[in-house]
Amino acid sequence: MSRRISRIIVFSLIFGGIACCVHSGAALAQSPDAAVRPPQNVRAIDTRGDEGGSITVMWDLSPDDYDGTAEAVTVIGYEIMRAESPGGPFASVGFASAGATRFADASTHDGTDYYYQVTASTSSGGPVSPVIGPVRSSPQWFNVNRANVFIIGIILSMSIIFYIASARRGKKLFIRRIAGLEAVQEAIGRATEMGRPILYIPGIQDMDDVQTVAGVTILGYVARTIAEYDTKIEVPTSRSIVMSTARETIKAAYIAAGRPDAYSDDAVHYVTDEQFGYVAAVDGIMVRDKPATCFYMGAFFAESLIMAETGNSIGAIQIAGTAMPAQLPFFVAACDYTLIGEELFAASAYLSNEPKQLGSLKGQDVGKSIAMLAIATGVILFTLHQVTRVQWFMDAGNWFKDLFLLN
Amino acid sequence: MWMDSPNWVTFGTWVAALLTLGIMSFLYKDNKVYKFCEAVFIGISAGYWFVSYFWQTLLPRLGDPLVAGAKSFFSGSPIWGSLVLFIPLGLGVMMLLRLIPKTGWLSRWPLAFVVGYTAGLRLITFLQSNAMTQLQNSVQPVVRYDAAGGFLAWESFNILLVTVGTFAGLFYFFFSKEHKGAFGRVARLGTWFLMITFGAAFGYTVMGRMSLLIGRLDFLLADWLKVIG
Amino acid sequence: MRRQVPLVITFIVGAVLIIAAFIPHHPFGRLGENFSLYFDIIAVFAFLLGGGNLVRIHGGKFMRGIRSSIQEAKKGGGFWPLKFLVEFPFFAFGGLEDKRGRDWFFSLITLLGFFAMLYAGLFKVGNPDGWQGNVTNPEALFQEFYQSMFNPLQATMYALLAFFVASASYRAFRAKSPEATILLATAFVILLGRTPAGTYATDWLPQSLSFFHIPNLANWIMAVPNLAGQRAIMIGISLGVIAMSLRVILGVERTYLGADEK
Amino acid sequence: MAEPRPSFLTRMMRIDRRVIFVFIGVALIFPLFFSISQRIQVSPEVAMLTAAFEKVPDGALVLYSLDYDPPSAPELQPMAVTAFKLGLKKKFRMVIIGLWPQGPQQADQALQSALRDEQFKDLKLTYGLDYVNLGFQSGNEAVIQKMGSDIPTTFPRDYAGTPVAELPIMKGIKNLGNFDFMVNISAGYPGTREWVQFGVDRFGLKMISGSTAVQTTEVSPYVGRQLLGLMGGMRGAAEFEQLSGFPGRAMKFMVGQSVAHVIVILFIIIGNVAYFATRGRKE
Repeated sequence: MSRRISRIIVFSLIFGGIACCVHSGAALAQSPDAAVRPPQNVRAIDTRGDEGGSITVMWDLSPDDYDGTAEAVTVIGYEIMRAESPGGPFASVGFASAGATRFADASTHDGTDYYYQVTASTSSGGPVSPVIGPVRSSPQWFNVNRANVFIIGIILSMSIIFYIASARRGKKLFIRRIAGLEAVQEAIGRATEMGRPILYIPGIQDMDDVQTVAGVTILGYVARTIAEYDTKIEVPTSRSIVMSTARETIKAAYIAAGRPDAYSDDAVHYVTDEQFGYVAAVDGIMVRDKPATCFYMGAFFAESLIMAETGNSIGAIQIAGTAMPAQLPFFVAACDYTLIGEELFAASAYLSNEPKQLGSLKGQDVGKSIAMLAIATGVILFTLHQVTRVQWFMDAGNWFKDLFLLN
Repeated sequence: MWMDSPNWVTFGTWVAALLTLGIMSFLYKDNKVYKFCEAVFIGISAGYWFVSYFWQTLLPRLGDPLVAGAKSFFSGSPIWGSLVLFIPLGLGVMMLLRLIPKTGWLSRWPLAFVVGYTAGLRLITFLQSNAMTQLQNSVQPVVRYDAAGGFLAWESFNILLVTVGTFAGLFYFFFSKEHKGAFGRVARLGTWFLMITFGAAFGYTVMGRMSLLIGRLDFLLADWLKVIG
Repeated sequence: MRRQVPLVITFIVGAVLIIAAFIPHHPFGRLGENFSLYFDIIAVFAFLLGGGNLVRIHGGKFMRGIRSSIQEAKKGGGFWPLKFLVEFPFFAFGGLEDKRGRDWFFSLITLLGFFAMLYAGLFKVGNPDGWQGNVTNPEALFQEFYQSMFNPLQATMYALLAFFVASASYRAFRAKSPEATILLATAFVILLGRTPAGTYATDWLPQSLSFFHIPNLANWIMAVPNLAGQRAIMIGISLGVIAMSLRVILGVERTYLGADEK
Repeated sequence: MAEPRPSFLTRMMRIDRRVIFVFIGVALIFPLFFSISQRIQVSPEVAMLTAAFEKVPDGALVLYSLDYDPPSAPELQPMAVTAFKLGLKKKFRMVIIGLWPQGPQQADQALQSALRDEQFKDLKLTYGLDYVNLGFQSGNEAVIQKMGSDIPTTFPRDYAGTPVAELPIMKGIKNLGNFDFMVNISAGYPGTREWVQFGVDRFGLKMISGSTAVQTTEVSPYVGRQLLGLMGGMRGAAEFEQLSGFPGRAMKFMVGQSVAHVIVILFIIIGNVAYFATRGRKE
């Protein structure tokens, strides 16, 4: 819908522009190369959905636009000229290559009147379009280009918030068992029996990666069990903020388990920010301390397999979880249990066993249902068009598909 | 400069080669040489990153603007833009208050900021680039005809397979439904698709990993031992 | 109070950032950028904690180690510094055994490396442009360290993957269950498809069966079933992230904030 | 305990992994001593990529973002070298940046080795006019976002410290919209995914990507609308070298890689044969 409005705006601007600029047709005569024609139908509008300071200039290609084959003199690009009065002086504000039909002049001052013309550049100068204007740039309070993101975001968020709220009110929810998380208890128990430590790796990214946040929250629940079992946990981190957060988390877990005295900051230590330096150290810890259980929860890159293979060689039980699609195969291959993508983010809610947290899992399911429904709708519309050749299905399908378009 | 002398270059190559071999010795078993390389690695890499943060983030992003702001203030025409930098400066200092037991609780403020920032930012980026883009790419007809109107059975089948596979995979991720009966069978199909994805990624990766080692071997043989051209 | 303020901060920062994504107007338009800068700055301060932790751990190990080694050397009388020097490998490296407390020399190495790098980098030692020089100038000592030590260590550690990927595939790819068989079969076809062997092995197939030419089959797997799995994973992740973020912003998930010390 | 000596197959079931290590090592070292070439079948993504390159007009303004560090260089450096060779051949005006600290350095090395090619022996390349290396900026995807609005403030100085205002090539470059084409060579985060999310999706960059083999599956869904082509790993690099007519290092390394592949395949077969042969006995 917003698209249509913008079209109307564009058209009115075009006609306005042409109407106010007919007098400058003389500019055409300046053309040094009679064979080349200027860009057509030049128009300029305030760039939509921006913070101001930008005007978008648009045009239709010169009929002599370079098409990649022609040998003759062709337009190799468009020079965008700007002035603060219709009579000039015009100065270049940018260059767009052949085939381009728009240029965002991001050097405007809001509220100033600007006039534009576009030169079709050839190797030797080029013809100039009529002057258009005035145009002003201004900032907007809502980015209409992203209205669809806003709406879809609201729908998905609301479905999650709804179930958090309804679970908080005491509605019982069923959550299936997740094998990797059921195994956490057993894995900690095993380490306790063997009298060996537990190694917990919260990924190698900083706290600005949401997977690290997931990893640290899972650590909170794992540490609670560890505190109850009175087992030793070791958390080497590759980022300082993660170190601080992990300490807070584990400390809280020990307090919650009623054993604040058993907590020591030494459980969490910083190694190095360097990915492979960190891995070198973790491998060292593994072969020397021989942990009975290794957890890998967070964002991982290539080091995933180095750690998982070393962990495997010392016979540790390994539970991994990551949302890095490229690393999942290695964890699946080398670990006993792997939380795949979404399961990583669900894990802390699952382990917490708090109704409102579990409610958000139900909300996620509803989100998936909506996603599937959306795919199905679009697929059906387009398929109907293919089968029946009724144009309406195509239009409806395209409209629907554009809902997910990022501008 | 002295560092450009051939001897120094050779020395650097030898150091690099010995460290390379030291790390590789871990493949046989843990040993003192590996431990030595590990210690070197941890030390210099931690130092390296701190130096990088210092020169490339702290000074240009915080130090310089603050100094410029202070200069403008004392020169009589203050520019207030840099004032906002007192927020991260304050949060950064709060972070350090952990070192003092009494004020340690204040360090949760920057942590709260960091986590809030991550949650807000990632919610939007993942919504856009994972959810919306994938949905958009998934919307396509499962029946295809060519320009002349002939039915494209193979293309149609492939698109149908992608659509079915995506659905089945999503079924697997359902948390609030027991994987039983018909639902369970679809979810199982979903795991098969996931397994294909993992198998494919794994198989595809082997090549890249080999090339890394080739790079190291190339260094040892060509740059260090000079036995190959 | 102590617990409420952080929750409020998280809520405000997260919520404002989400809303700001749709407001181009100043000051919201660049909020994401600015916050990311704040994060970077906080991270540098936090590094003082991390680096401090590193120095404390290894410094402590070193001090304890050298003290106990000297005590050991003093045992049984005699001129202990000489004994210390002679048995240095045993005291400092633990000899052939791996005894705790006998590996303090490695901690010393870590500390030396750390401070050498700080010294070379923070003071721009050997930088041809002096104080004004770029820290990444390849002529400076800092970059020399990087080139001759950091770089090979990093690259070799990474290269170990070539071996691990082989051992993992040997162990993991066994047809133990339907799922494992699918994993194995896919990996096998893709692996074959990446080698000339795969091309030759199926070249004899007639054109009508060109789909079963291994490279074609591999491309098909990548383009079709793999894509389906990837999409399911990516859509799932996005919902997981949205839910996780909301739980954090709304304060439903708060383990990371630690507990009250009453 | 007088256990019977385990059969050959049982022993094969649990080979010491170090045996596999030895095989892999030998397989990779051996071919380096010879120069053998092999036939490569070109994948559609690389064909698309080369075609996309060809379609860019000569003299176009092209952004090169090299987002990797030395460990990924064996795979990615040959790609960068070939991409620069094509850029030289087509007389692109090249703007180089890096989202990884070591990216710009890799770029310099790659450009130097591209210039050593016979074809460009007589080429005079002027820094600041034909190409510029703007260096590294910290901030990951935020750098891309900033470049979307204003490049000169994102990169006020080039790699060597010269203010960008003094560089003729930077005249008229305001933001990402000014580039006709973009080459991204990436080893992970930040890299192709971020460029797609923040550059292509928001500013309409026309982009191709060279990725490590691992990253390839992750970014391959973008091929089509968001990526004009993709080359993955050393094989992708070799295909690119072959298609663009600049045979180089990647094609040589491919041999060792292929042999190692065959070894991995053989071990998988051995493992399965042993598994099936011994399974009945154990139960």
